[in-house]
Amino acid sequence: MGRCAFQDPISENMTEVAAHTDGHDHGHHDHPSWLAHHFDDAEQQFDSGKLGMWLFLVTEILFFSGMFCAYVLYRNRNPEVFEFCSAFLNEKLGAINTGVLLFSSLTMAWAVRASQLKQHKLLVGMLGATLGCAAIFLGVKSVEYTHKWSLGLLPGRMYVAQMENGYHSDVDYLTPLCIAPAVLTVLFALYYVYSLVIASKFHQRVAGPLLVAGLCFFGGIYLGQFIEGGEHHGDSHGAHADAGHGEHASHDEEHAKEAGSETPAPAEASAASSDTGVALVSTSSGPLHDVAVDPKEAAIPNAEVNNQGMAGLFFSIYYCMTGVHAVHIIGGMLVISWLIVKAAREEFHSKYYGPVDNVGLYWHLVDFIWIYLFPLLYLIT
Amino acid sequence: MNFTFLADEAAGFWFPPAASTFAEQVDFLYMAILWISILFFVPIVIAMLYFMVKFRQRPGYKGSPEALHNTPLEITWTVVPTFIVVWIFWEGMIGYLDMARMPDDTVDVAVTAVKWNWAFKYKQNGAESTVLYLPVNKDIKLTMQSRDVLHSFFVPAFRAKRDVVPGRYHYMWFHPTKEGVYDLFCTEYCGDNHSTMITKVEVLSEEKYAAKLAELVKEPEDIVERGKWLYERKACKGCHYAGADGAKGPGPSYNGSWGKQVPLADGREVKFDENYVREAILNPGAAHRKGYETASAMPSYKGQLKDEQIDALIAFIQSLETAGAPAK
Amino acid sequence: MSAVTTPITAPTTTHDGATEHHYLNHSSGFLSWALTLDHKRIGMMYLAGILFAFFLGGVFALAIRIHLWNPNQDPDAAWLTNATYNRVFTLHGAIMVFLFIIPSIPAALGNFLLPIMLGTKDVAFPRLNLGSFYLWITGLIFFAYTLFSTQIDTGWTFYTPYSIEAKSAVEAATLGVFILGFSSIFTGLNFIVTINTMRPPGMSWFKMPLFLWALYATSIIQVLATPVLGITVLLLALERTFGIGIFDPSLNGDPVTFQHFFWFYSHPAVYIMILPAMGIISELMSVHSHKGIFGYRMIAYSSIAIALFGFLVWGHHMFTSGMADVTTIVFSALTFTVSIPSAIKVFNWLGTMYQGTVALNTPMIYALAFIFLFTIGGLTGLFLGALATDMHLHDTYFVVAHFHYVMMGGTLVAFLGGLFHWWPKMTGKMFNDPMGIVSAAIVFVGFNLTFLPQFVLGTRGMPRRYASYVPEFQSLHQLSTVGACILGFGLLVAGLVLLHSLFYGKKAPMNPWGGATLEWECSSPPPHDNFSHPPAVGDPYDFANVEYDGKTGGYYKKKK
Amino acid sequence: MADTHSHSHSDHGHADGEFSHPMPVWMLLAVFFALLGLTFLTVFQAQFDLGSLEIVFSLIIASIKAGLVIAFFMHLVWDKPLNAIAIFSSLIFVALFLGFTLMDAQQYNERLIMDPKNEILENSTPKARLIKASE
Repeated sequence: MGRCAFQDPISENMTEVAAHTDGHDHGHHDHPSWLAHHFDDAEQQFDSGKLGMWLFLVTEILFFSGMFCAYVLYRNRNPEVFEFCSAFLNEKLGAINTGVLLFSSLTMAWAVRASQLKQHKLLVGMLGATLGCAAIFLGVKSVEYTHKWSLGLLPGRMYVAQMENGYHSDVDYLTPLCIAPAVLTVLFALYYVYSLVIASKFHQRVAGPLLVAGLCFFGGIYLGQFIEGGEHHGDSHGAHADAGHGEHASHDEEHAKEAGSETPAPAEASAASSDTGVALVSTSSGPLHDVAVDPKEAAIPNAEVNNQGMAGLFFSIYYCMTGVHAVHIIGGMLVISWLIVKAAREEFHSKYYGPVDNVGLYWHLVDFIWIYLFPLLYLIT
Repeated sequence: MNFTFLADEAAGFWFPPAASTFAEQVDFLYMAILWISILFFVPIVIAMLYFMVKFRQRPGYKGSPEALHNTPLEITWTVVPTFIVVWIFWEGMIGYLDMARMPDDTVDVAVTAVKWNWAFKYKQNGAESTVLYLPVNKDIKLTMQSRDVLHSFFVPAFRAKRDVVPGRYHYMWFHPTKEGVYDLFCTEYCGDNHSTMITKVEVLSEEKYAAKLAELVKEPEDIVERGKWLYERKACKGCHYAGADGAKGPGPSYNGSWGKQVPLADGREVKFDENYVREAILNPGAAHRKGYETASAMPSYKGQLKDEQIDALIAFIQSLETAGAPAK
Repeated sequence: MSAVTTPITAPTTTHDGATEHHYLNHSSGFLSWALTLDHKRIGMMYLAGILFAFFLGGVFALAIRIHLWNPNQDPDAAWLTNATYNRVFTLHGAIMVFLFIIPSIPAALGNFLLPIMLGTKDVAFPRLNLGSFYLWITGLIFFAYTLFSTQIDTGWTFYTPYSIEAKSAVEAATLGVFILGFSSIFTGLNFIVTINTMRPPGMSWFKMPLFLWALYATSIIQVLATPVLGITVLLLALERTFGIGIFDPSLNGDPVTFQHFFWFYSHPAVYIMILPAMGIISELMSVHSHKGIFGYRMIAYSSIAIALFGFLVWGHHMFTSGMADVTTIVFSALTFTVSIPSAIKVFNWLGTMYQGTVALNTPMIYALAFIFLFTIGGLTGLFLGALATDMHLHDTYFVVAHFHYVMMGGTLVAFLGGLFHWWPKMTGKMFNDPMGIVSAAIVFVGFNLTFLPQFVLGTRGMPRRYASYVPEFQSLHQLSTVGACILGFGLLVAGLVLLHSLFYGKKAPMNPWGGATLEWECSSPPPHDNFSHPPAVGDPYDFANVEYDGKTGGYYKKKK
Repeated sequence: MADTHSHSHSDHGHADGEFSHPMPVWMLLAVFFALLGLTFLTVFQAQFDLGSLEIVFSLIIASIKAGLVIAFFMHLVWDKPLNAIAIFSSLIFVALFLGFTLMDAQQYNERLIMDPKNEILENSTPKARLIKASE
């Protein structure tokens, strides 16, 4: 929503400006099309957009601060819960995602430079790279999320305690998650083919990065599964659904929905059992081994920690923080796609690059947040 | 229409009766702030009215358009109020610390707040009641807990208030100074019948208090009587009415259902019998009655009631059918 | 946009203020309003929207008062059931706070006036501005949805854990609040940027009208505090849908933390409501006294001071909630710091009248009523800021009366004063001044009759949010109900006066009151682009050359 | 508060002045590799058990990284001071928010009932913090 802040100068409507200038005397130099009529000059427009963006970032920081507050509060209250639960997060994947986001920040910063210097091709390339990194990030995140879901590591009341035998759901969560990206990728591919057919340079410049980004998502999924280990069985098949499998895919989705609605049931069951049984405190040898995520798990699931009000609360915070962050990534991808269209039209130059700069600021903030999320969630020992 | 402001003899125009040691302190500070406020307010209003008349726009008069500025005056009206509010803060803090600092030798009562009832348990002999009985001229310590949502314990006559937040204990103390019966309100909004979460505090002389506690621990012998006794003490009464008129409370009425098929929210029908009642007490969410879908959830009484007590409650509910109904 | 914007002819502006074409007739058709980027039209649409919300909230308010005519100790004989009563007071609070008071002055009057007072064509981000408006509409739709489903019965504060288990449409309401929050954020963001980057040459910070200072301070709060409300209600919605447990004690979550989250926004939000009102009063006092404002800098600084201190005092809503003793005492101390800048403002307004030429017309009468009522509201805050007395008064009718004196006696009365003050500018029509004064008098009497008894009620221990009460409180409650009906009638009169002016009002001159700020230098109503030539910026409170002109019935600025 | 508008005019003298400052490529790359290095460092230090210092270390590293991103990638060092004020004031308000809330939470920790469903106290010390007690 905040993106509107800088749509303003850009989507400036030529005819409207014309109408105004016809209508009455502005009393000073006429406005180029990229300068909104109520601004005096390019710098004022740029400064306004930029200040608006910084203020928006201020609201973003305060928005996240609520979750950081919850984090500090409950970590401070139950440090052992955070240690226990952090072992379930794959720090390798976290580190890779950190690297990917940092790289995307680099390409974004480079894109700003390219827009200032009118390096239009480079600009499209850099924006495409940023978009691709974002897609990889989401791909890896999908693997992390679905892996946890199948282990019953769900937020709060939905948390399924890691009891004796290690809960493991057979529901394939990943495939339904992949449907939308798969459909989008296919559409992008068709769009790319179309742009080749009509031999439109503009459309090729737009479709190329989009297609790459779509493929990057599945690259991220592959990467995630490769590192997460082969222990959970082949949910990657569905990942490569193409247009021909549309029906099949939607069937899968229904299936997943049913399964999803059933999940609270085991949660309740285990809640009941944890009510009655302190006896479920397990010994160090058992529970985590078959679901082992990470070698550092010396953590012992202890019934006092391993329940909805403790571990469940950690995963609530984990999902809220990373989930809201992921929503920001998706939002960022939308605006970057919009920038790619504008960049392909070669609209930017040294006096009008505010949109790239401002989206850049937003994107760096998303990176900024992750820089804190990574050690706070993944690296607790 | 009755416009008697002083319906309560012990009360003044402003305050409810002053029945604890806090009252003096609070009332003093209140009156002090009131007079300070009047001291500010009256001159402000007089000045305003005077300026309105004196400088009003009228033919033949033209005031000055120049902005005024008077540094000494501005400093005065900044600094003087500052000192005054510092004093108010200080007095308020002293009073608060007095309320927060728990005395050593106290009469202890455990308070449980549950929608929409208060239950009191006396440490002295384990007696339970829904009206709070207190000895006069003793330090009373309350250890409070809520079983569902936020409540707040408020006795205006004691000038004492404390929220009861589920998930933690809350402590408060006060020192009643006057025998009498006072209102006890819940002041934190807690759902449908928030405004009926009222009970009484009875401050008794020491002998009467001891006698009252002794009387409270005696459970009636008769099973039906015991059920009724529990019904009134275990916070059933607030939601489930038992009157013969079949009046509906927030929860299903006890009257007129025994032995009948009752519809559930999920479409099933069950027989209203021993098993159903037991289940409904221990696991209230399992079989929700039709028509009460939007009622606030009843907390489970698992661990709250002994088996025989549940039997007594069942006997009481059954008796409503056979032996006419007691008043609600 | 251009597809729907059809300029009729080039507006011709003459210097005596007679305009033939202005923003209202610049273009026509539904879409020319629905898709407009003109801050004036957006402001007018906001005005219509919030007045509708105010009407809705007002109906609920009357329902509350009528219900409380009787003690209702027999629930069967009561007019409303307890559950219905709870829904009514919740909706009254939520609608008034989120849909009316918070957007009232900034979004409606602020939107209309800010660019004109700055001498610019528009706010910095007109599209975002329109977006804010539609977010507000979306929020309204969510609230309308709750009205037509199971309503909400949590109180406008959504305190957990009751809000988690409540069986009413809390999700829709929280999402509505979330969306309204973003509407508010974007308005604030827009204003900050506009004031920072678009002031005309010559208008330094200290040449800015005080209304703009107030809006600037308000916007800072909107940008800094509202996101925390966003995350709070979002977490609450997640709490209800997924049971995440952060605020749920049955999952070891912490309800008091919810209160911290909530009041970190909602206390500063009190200043979102009152600061712009103070800005309006500063304008009204000086314009209608025809005299420069007393202590301009102190008023400007105190606006910013209030905005910043406002962030440090949220804990005073939680003195009895089991907060730690140290925190409680610190919050109490900080609370008193806010009282000083507010007191300074009252004294400065009085100082402005001194030796001026006080025109006793409708806006001024409202402004004077504001000073009376706001002073009571502010002073009763001292009772609640002091810990010992707050222990007794917390969550009683004393609090209800206190914040109605501030929110309604303060913000609403100032809003009405501002509305009457700028009505000729906004619509180009003069209203019936004597009738306006009558409306102000009725509102004043009705208001005091409604809420003064509530102070006594609260002191005597009547808890708030009670659908029934012990009979000894009845006479005071009935006084209050009578007052509420008078108040409602007064507001009705005010509305009719304004409505009447739309159809039968005289044409408004450019500067009917003799103001010196820039909005009085464009015609009434202003042309589409506000100023055909950039206006000359002078001292906004220099009334020395503002002269009355009998021919137009308005004032003009004498050229030196 | 900086008077940005008149500042910008007086600074550049002419309204259509050049205001873009492209960052050199070497600087972009240097910042990126520094960030990458710090990421490795933070993962590396997580291997060791540093006790309570661990959180301090990882937060210091994270803050250095965040600082690099803000200063260079977001080119705040070349930006108008007002923008810097905005972003730092937001951090102050976050600190305020967290500070007060946690100050409060710290104090009532020992009053918590970790198993709220339990039968109420026979009067007395809460069984707060089950875990700590069982240690």
